Amino acid sequence: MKLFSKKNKLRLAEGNLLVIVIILMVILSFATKNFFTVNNLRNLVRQTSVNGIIALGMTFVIISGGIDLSVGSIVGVASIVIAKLLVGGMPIFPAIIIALVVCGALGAVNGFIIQYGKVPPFIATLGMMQAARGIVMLLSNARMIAGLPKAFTGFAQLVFAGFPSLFFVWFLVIIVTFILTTKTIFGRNIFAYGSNIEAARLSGINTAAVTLSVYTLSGILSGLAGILMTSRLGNGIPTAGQGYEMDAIASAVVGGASLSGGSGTIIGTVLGALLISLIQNGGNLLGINAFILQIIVGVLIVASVWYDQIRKTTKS
Amino acid sequence: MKLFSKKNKLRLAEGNLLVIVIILMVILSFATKNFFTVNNLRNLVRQTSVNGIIALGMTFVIISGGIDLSVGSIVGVASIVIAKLLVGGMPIFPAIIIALVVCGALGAVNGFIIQYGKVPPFIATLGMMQAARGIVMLLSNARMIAGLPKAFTGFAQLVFAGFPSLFFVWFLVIIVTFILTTKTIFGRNIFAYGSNIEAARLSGINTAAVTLSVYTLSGILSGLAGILMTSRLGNGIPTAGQGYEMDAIASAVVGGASLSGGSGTIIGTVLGALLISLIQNGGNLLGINAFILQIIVGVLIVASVWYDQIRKTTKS
Amino acid sequence: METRPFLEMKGISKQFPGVKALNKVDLAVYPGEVHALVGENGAGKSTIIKIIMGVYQRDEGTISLNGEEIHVTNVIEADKLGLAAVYQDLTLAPDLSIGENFFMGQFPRKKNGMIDWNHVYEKTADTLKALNVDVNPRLRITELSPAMQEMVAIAKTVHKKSKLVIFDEPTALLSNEEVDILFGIIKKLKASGVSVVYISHRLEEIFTICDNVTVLKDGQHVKTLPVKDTNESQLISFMVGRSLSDMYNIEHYPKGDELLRVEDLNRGKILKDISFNVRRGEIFGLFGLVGSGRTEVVRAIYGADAIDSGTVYLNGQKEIIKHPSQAIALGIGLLPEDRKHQGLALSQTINHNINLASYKAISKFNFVLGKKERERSTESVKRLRVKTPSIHQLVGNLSGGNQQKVIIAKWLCCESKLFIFDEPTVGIDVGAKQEIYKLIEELTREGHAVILISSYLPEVMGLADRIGVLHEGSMSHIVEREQFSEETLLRYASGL
Amino acid sequence: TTETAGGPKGEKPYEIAVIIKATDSDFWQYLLVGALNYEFEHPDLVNVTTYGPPSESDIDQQVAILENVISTNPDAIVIASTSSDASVPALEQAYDKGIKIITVDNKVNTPKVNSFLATDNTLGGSLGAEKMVEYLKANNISTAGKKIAVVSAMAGVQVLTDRDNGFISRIKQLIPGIELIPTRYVDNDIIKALSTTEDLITTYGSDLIGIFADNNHSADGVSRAVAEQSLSNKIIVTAYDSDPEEVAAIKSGAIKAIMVQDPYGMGYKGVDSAVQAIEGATLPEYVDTGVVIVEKSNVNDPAAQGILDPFTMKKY
Ligand SMILES: Nc1ncnc2c1ncn2[C@@H]1O[C@H](COP(=O)(O)OP(=O)(O)OP(=O)(O)O)[C@@H](O)[C@H]1O
Ligand SMILES: Nc1ncnc2c1ncn2[C@@H]1O[C@H](COP(=O)(O)OP(=O)(O)OP(=O)(O)O)[C@@H](O)[C@H]1O
Ligand SMILES: [Mg+2]
Ligand SMILES: [Mg+2]
Repeated sequence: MKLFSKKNKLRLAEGNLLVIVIILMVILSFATKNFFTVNNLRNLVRQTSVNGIIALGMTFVIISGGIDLSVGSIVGVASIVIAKLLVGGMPIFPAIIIALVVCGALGAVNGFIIQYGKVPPFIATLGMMQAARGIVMLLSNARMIAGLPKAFTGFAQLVFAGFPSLFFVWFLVIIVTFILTTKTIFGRNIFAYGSNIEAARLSGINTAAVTLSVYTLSGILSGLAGILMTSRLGNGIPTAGQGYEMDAIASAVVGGASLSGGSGTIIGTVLGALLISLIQNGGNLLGINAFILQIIVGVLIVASVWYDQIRKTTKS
Repeated sequence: MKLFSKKNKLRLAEGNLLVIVIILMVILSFATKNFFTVNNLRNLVRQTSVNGIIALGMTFVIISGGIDLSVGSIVGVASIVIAKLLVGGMPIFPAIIIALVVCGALGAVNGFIIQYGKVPPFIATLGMMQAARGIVMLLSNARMIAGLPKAFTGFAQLVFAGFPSLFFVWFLVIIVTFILTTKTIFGRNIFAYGSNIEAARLSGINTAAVTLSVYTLSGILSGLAGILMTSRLGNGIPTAGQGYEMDAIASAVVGGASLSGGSGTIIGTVLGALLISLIQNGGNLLGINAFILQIIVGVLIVASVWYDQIRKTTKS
Repeated sequence: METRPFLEMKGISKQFPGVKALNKVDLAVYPGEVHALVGENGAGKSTIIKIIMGVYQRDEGTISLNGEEIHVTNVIEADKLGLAAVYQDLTLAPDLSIGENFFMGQFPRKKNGMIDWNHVYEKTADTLKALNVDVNPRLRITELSPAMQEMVAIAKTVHKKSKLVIFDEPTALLSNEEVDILFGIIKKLKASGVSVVYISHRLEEIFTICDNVTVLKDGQHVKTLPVKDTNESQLISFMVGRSLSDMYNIEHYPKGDELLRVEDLNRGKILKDISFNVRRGEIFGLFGLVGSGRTEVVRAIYGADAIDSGTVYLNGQKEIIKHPSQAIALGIGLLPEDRKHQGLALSQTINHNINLASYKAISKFNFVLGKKERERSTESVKRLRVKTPSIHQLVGNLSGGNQQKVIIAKWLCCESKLFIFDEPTVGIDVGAKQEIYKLIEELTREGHAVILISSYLPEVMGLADRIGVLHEGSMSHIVEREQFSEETLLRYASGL
Repeated sequence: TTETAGGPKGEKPYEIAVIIKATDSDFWQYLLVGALNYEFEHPDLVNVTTYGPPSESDIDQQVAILENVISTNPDAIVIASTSSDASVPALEQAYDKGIKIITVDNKVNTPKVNSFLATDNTLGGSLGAEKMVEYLKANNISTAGKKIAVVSAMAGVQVLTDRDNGFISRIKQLIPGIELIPTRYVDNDIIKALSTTEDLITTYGSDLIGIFADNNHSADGVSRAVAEQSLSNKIIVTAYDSDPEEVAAIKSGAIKAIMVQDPYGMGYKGVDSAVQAIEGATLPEYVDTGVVIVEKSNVNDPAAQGILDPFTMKKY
């Protein structure tokens, strides 16, 4: 099967990360008595899912050669919008839809500015990050919104078949995005676009549609993360999501996505998000000083990418 | 004078921004009674200088095609290191030197990781951002350091010939960086490197030296900004500089630097930094609601880049 | 000719991961000699150059200059030894001015240590003028046409007064006029005793300016012999390992109905009232000097650029094409002139690139049928004989000729009826060239139409049924095959 | 020489600027409610304008705002200064210009202040410790060999440090053998507070008997983790501040006691003091606005409502 060698190589790249994640897990299982317990693994999954979902949206943006700094603020928008709607008495399902539509629209605005204003993604989404946070504060008066219905806040607490509900949502998003990236024309087009936008255009790909859709998707997934977070915290939180853009970007890049576009995988991003949570969770379990832990997080992010680079060059 | 057409075009690009800045100043002069006062202009300059200096270091990094997310944390390092040294009784001058050397060394570490680890600048400096902040917190025990000598804290309050002392430092940095970028081989090598690293290498430019030096320079200038800020705020502040990377990047990009490398100017960055301060300053003078102001900042950053793009395309 | 070579390489080998790029290669270049280096794509020509210049380090073998063994580890050392090269991939910094590119890495300084800009621009202007290149040295590289960029790269290298100058496929992007300028330069170098290494896939150039020729095949030295003792077909058989019949000898099939008609196409000052038609089974050539607007014509038809006015008919039906996707739906395929920047997603696989423009046909509800996708790629790779270990290889890792084939495969998959080839054989070896010509022949046999743009006169003349000649954006003449002659075409192209 | 201000000095309504530490939290919004209520009640007497940086770590931004506000020549400034030293030069300048200065919440190191209204944060922290001990006893939780944790919203913020230190030193006095787990910091992010607390519970299990959270966001995360695992009576939580989620937690028992300051009072009395100062009254140097302890027993008292949620008192 010589024809498939390239595919195997791709799997190897994610394999590197998987190896790192597994090694870390094994170390933690021996170093702490509580790491490898159902309860902690459940926590780990729950702690990862919010960033995990945002990072998947970010992966699309990064594959397309862009970046989205506004995801954190959009998490805040979702939190306040859904809380306002629910407190205002709207049923849960339409409220979720409206919140997702609002977040998707903000993402679409990013895409619009990038596509038609030719504003670099970094700047367009930096502006949105500021503006959306301002809107959140204005909407909420910078105050928490309490009084959400139990039916809504209860969701995040549910456990099905031993897995927390948040995990199922994340898992669903993983499946959907995996299919999108690997099995659909849309996914193929994003890779082509990120690799060479001019070649994509000349091959008949509607590049404006790609730009708009990746940022919209990122907005919607950030919105979804914000809704889940709101369910989990039981309140609409105006500061929700601050700084999340960095974790999401780090997850995707540690997972093998390249900021110059054209590469990145869903599984890689999932592993990247897991790695980052794992360091935090492990650090807490080991009782490491918070500041030293912060240093370790920084060093490990760099180290894992460095290691991956070494593997890449010695392999090829 | 056909020979000079290119030069004039460059000046035009900065001219756009200058026009925006001037229009905004005129509007503010009419809209508020206090904008055009010696005192306020003095404040404006003082408020811009810290970000202004960091943004100049960032400009070198961006011209080289990189990005430096660690500048904010390095500001924090400078603040804590100099405060510790001064409180420990060291004379001012050597303390400044040591703080700058430490910050330059952190920048050099960024450069080293990027050059030899082939780690993308975004990730390398994101790691440094985390790690350096952790170091700051560890060094300071997350506490402000008070008791700095008056001779040191007094500096930022000084006014020479009507201008605040911070302005002179900033101005000096502007002059030096302007000369570096336009008149020296070092500066032009950075442009070549950022525009086409392979071409630079084949032309005999020592690319490793360029990588190391731009990040070191960025570290040193962030350190300088941190020292000035410490003098101004009268304390060593562990949280100093949080989020400054975004302002610095925005200043450079609004000023015409391209994140893909190879372009950017000192004057542009200075104007970019001024624009951002101006919006903030004007908003305060007008007594605009903080959240609305935040929205305006976001919108104006995007708008100014968009406008510049329109001018560019209609010009050529 | 002196007896001692200026540069002598013995037993040079170089291994890249998975590829033995060079295997015990010998090369000797004498002072005042123009030495040609030929071989198929991937034969190792550029690798030799980079080893001489210290970009790569050899695994084994010796290199000596004037009999003295040298170990060059970087470009600066090579420069000091008097070695200079124009590399195959343009190695200019696009955001910088011509002058800066000229002096990159070795700026002249004033007494105070600052760059002497006046010197930079005056010296650059002088050099350019001396080489007959008419351009303002303060322009940025991005503002120049590819041909002008190549001339700048050449001028940049030549003005250094080196003892050995290497040209790696300098003429790929040039038209006749500039080629003449280049040959003038080379002759001057030769006259002043400089050694020249000259690499090209256009074999007749070898016979125009070179003294000796070395043939490489699969990283191995095949033969070195004086140019006067050999001929094109012999060289080809050394390179390819078999002899090729007459390159341009393709079958011309009977023409069918009119497929495309263009009327009064206008776009600013670039296109003026362009009208022509193309019939099924026809090869319509577009010829003109660099910048005459050939590329613009086909991009306008293809919907890649907006036009001011003009009408396009396909099968007699009036069509308004505003986006490439519409052109594709109508059965038009474009192989752009700049394959790296416009034709291929280099960081993606062959499989992805081949199917890029035609996913609709192999999908259900927008889901790609992976098996069909792979089948199609595998089939195309076989049909076009793309040299690759796997359809999952990244296109960026292929040699130029094979990259070109991938783009052609892309349009074959679209079941295009009109194929537009803009400079299809740039940088491609003779073997691959002939394969592409055969392919064009095959397309016309199946009743497809082809528009062929080439700066390379023998190619258009050899293949086209008719040639539309462009001069400064207007198509002054359309010449029938019977009337083809170099002289007429060049005259029309110059607007005479 | 004291300049005479350009504004309508001494004419009603008085221009009063209120500067808070951060716009992103309920606490500071409460202060604004107090100040704006005063304006609403005395429309002919005062004209209140409010300002604040986005986050409490933006010290220099607050100084910039202060400088800009001084440029507008108000009659008085009411400021909650983030740093005790950073604002000194500007405040002294304003004072010399004849602008009345009322500081609230945080003491500023200069005598040129008309009055200072605040709570003692160290004291508040120690009250948190006392309450914790009280509830440990009430729930029959043995303290021998057990552990107590502090979850802090942010490293490097002075008032939080004061609260934590107040808590830590008092709890060590009250339970001599107690082991304090190294303080955890959560970036003022509720979800991080939640994850961190989950990890603390996983690590220390039944050894963990108490958690002190030093602001509302950290408290929200801590109480949610404790409630999710039904450990309300095994882990005693005391905390600072009030927001709807904290109040709900008090009612459910997930938090036993909260130390509530009187931000509303600081705002209302702050403006009132400013008016008195403008009109020439001599004010006390220090006014303690006090800490109210709210527990299940008094959470429903009508008197507590205004303190718990000053927005219920909002009049404008
Ligand atoms: N940096 C590299 N890493 C791996 N393989 C390489 C590298 N550079 C060249 N090769 C391989 O070495 C072989 C020789 O390449 P080279 O570029 O010297 O060919 P060439 O004769 O110049 O071909 P062309 O006519 O297409 O320019 C090819 O198989 C190529 O794929
Ligand atoms: N990127 C560009 N910037 C500015 N002008 C351009 C650019 N590309 C083409 N032009 C101009 O447009 C006109 C037509 O160019 P076009 O590329 O169509 O010519 P061509 O005949 O295809 O020549 P070439 O051999 O360069 O492909 C010329 O005047 C050329 O200078
Ligand atoms: Mg080559
Ligand atoms: Mg062309």
